[in-house]
Amino acid sequence: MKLRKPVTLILLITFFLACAGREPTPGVTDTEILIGNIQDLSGPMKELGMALPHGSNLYFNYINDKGGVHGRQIRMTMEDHQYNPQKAVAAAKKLIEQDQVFCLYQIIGTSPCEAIRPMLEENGIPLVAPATQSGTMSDRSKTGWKYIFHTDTGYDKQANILVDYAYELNASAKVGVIYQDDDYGENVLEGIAEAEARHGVTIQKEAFQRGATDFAGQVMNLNKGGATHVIIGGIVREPIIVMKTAAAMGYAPQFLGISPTMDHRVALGSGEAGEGFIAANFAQLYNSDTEGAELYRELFEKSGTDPKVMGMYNFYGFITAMVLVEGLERAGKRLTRDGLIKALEGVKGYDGKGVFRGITYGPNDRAGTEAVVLVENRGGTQRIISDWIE
Amino acid sequence: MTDMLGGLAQEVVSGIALGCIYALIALGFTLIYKATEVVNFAQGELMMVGAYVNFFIVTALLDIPMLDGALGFLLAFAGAVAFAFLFGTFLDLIINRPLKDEPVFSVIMATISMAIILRAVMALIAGPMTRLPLSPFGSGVIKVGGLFISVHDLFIISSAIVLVCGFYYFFNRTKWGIAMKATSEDPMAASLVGIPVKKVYRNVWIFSMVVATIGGVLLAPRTLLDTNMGFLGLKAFPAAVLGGFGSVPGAIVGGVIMGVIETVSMGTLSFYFPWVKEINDIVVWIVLIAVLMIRPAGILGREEIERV
Amino acid sequence: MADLVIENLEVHFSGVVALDGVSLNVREGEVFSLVGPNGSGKTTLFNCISGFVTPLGGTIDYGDLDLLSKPPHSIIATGISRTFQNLQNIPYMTVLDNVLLGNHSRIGNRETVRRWISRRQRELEEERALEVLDFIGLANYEQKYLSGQPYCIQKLVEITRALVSQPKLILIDEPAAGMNDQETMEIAKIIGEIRDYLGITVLVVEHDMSLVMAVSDRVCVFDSGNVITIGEPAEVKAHPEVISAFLGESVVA
Amino acid sequence: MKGRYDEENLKWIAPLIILVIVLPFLLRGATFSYRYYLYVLNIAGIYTILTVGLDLLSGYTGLISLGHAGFLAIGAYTSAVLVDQAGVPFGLSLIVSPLITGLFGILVGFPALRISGMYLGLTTMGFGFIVRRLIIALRTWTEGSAGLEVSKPVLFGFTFANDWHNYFLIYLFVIVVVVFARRVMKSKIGRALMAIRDSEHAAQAVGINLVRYKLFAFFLSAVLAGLAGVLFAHTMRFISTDHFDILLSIYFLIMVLVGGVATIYGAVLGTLFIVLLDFLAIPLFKDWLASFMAVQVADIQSLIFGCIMFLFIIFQPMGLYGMWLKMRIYWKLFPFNPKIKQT
Repeated sequence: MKLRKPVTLILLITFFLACAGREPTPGVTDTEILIGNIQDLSGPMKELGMALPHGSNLYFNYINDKGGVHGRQIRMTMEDHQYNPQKAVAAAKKLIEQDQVFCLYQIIGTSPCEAIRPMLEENGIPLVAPATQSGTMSDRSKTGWKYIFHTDTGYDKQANILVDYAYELNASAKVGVIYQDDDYGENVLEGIAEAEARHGVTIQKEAFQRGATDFAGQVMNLNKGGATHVIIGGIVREPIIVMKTAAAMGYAPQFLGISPTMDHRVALGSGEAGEGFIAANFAQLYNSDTEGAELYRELFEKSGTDPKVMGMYNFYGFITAMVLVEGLERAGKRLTRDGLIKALEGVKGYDGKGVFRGITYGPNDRAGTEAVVLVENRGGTQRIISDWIE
Repeated sequence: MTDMLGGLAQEVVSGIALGCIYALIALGFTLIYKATEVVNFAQGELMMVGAYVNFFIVTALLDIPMLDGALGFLLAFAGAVAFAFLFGTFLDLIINRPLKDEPVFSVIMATISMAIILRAVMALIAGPMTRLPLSPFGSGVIKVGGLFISVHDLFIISSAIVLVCGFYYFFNRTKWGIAMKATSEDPMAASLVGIPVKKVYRNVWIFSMVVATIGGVLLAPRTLLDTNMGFLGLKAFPAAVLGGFGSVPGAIVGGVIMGVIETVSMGTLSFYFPWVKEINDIVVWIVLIAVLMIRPAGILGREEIERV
Repeated sequence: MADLVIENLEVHFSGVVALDGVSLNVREGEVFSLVGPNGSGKTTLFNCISGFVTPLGGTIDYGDLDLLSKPPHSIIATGISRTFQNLQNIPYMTVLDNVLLGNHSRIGNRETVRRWISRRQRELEEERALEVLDFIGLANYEQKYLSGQPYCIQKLVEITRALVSQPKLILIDEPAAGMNDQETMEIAKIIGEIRDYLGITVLVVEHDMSLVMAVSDRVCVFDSGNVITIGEPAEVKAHPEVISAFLGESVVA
Repeated sequence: MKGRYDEENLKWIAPLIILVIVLPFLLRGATFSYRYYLYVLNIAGIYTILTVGLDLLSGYTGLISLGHAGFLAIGAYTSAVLVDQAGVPFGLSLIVSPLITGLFGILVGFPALRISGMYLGLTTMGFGFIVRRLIIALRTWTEGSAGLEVSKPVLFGFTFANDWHNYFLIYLFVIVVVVFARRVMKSKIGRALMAIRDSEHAAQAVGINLVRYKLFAFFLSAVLAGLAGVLFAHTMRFISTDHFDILLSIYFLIMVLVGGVATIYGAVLGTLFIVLLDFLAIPLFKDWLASFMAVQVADIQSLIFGCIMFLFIIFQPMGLYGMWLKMRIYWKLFPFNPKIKQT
């Protein structure tokens, strides 16, 4: 109660300052908040480029129908970067300069996000929930770290947890990893190296190129190396082909996957070969009985979209939208970019209607959640088989 | 030691299967290059189009009770090939005809833009989702003396061999094939001796589209179907060059060499020599450059000698 | 004493004998013609002189210089330039640029840089080229792109390009091929002028006997890589072996 | 000597340079999002430096390169490592890094002495992949595929802090490179390179040393690509292997062709055309399209790009510069003889 006076005073001062010709916050009007999203809409990851924003829009529309955030409707405008960092920067400039968005949201891919770091700092514009699980997103030694609010558990942490889990399953396990030879894989390897040091073992590592369609050599090697547990750092196609190739060679280790392999189409596409595949995920499943997932399914059905779109990636777009909306709610009626940053820093243990373990930010903390659950494929469907693991 | 040899043998088998995929695409490159000296950068995309057309027909036929099995697949395949005929004609009409007097370079650029267009159009029609086509040959695996090979791969290998032999026979024994060869040597002289050069060009585009469709249909279950599948064309390109651009047997020789090198260097080589891991995705390129330094026109290619 | 002396030149192409111990010498200041049927080795001899073909045996000396020890691009520095049987022009350059190309060996690095800086230097260079173009009679063509020009113009441009480097010996390969009588006579006139006004030795390969007879000081007759006879035009015309071999009655008196 | 076309074109250079200088001010006056346009122009400028070099190699000399993104990457990474890790000043790196890239150019040039045409295109494409692999392997300096943050350019104590500053830095080099390249290509060297392209025999007969000139073409082309790379690294301020994709090399060749092969202005026009089309026109057009079409606009975006390219090549195979030349002749003769004169 004691605080009320200074707060009113500050509010009054800011009000007068605002009247004295202060520019309004870009992208914010009395009725609308404009946010910018850059997706890969026609490049190698365009599959995600459609699913993620669709999911986000489900939630934004839901909020808008309820009257919006502090009376403002959320509108999302999109650009395409084709997984090219340079196009990402151009698109970000366009969003900031031309479209005058309030904040950036959900930009996909590690290198595109890394490439726009200098811009974030220059413009003081926050980027909420970049759609990459790379641990480097919350690295505080990098330019513009202050403006990036990462929601997901890093690939490095996931890899670390998966190695632990493998040893938990079988103390004499021999772990191997097959990873994508790019920034994603690099981050996975960081986690692996950490786990190696902790367990005092060497883990067999096999790389493949982004876009590869044949993994015979790598799978052969894992077989020869006698790996009993194989961690797959791929997206959708890679785990399917890896598991099928292994099955064709009569090699049957326990496959474990980093969260991007968590799509239900991996379960569908790999068929028998993918039976028993366990993947990590940083959130509850879209078909779980949490409040958030129920809301998602309800909204999805109402939207009348092709049911094939429903799935983990679509749901991922949905849940990160919840985080952004939470931040906007907290930032209050008078919305500024700094205000959003402050508000997000105040988020502690936000569980997104039971979907997350708890998203926590602080003045020096941008990591979001750090826990995963494990999901298993059985008979073409996925179910959660563990509690939250940190 | 036996372990290593066993592994190597398995990798060679897998490599041959992979190489035959490259060979199927390389064959498409070769056919067009042979007659028109154009490198068709859209070859991978043609394959993608063929695979999608086949997939669409299969999906449509799934609803008809009689046609949801092998018969349906055959029908869909026939449909895709029929489409390939039309589409090949169409490509010849819009790429080859208007540019027939322009430098080859322009035609190559036209094929690059055609690749962009085909990818975009297919994405508009099919959407961005990866499709999961099922192999018409099931997921069976044959085991011969410790070596595994899937039935599907066997079909890929045999169709590559059949196609290459067929085209080899065609170019060397049949009237039309020889006419095509003559056209590639000297279109002017060919038209003077009564070879309908325009028709030859059109047929070449049709053939290459048909080969691409066959390749695409066989490939889709193995690599899954999305509109970026065409980038595999960029990997088959070195295979075609290694064998000798414009040489039909060269396509399969180059393809298989590429496939085996790739698999073995990713496999056994990386396993026993860890430093190979650092370079295993460029081993094929190093081999290719080395071969070209010794034989500038590829293994089975002919060097052209210019008269002064 | 810059005579071109060729001795015992022998060239084989994968078993086929192209030149079989050819010896001849070209004296300074004369027009020397090589005649003979297709495939008799005339162009091969040219290619040996200009370094494109390395012979199996024999020597080619120009003055004191051993030409065989030189790579093709150094030949021009010895004062020998050439034209080609099949046109070897740069179609997407103007006539003037094609001619300036012939100047290549005469411009050192320092002069190249000087020409980048000074417009006057460039103009001087162009004026010289224009003079030669004028000499050949192509002054009106300097700005035209070579592609699409008639064959005879292209042939003349090639000769101009060979001349502009101010050679002492010029090798002209079939200048009159594919030309009508009037154009052939034009070329004959030009060849004569090259010798008379520029003082350049000319070695020419030609099928057209009217041209050969009109301009040559001496004629050498080739057949299947062998020299049948060398002599003045009238002598050669009367040589029985030559007549029986291939000249026959087609000789235009 | 009146009427020599290169002297005639001099008339255009001064107004063009003035336009280049004035343009950012005009943009700032005209639109509040000028920095976005400047950024796109900066990319176009950097690419122009490279495509001019590519034109020297592939257009003039006829040695097709599908690996120029590799040279761009070498220039960029060399400079980033030199400046940020070895403490070399940016000004020095502007000279040293392109030269180092030039040495790589000579290295790649050696196969070109034997290999030609598409075979060479493929060899250079292989080079592009090898460079990518090299960057990842040297992760001690390059941070592998994670990408590298690069410092801002500092020249004579002045820091080029934003797109506005960078614009002038980049376009200074663009002007120098274009003027220099035009001069070189109109001299003995340019003629020699074109002679090599069209007839190696004629080239040798007039005294051109094929080995030296082919390697020189590769060297010069790589130096320009390296220069572009240095500017790229320090003005984009983040480089990763994703920037230097194989597709980028193909795009560079497209730029050269669209502009018109073997004309320096063509390379400039082609690059501007493609970059502006790709980065500016289509995104803006897409917004307009999206306002009344509820479709997946991204695919339409690349569809439009592909179609424009395709139609352009079909209807204007001589390239933009050829089109410009035709137009100029047309306007010159306009009142008297509207029929285009054949040259």
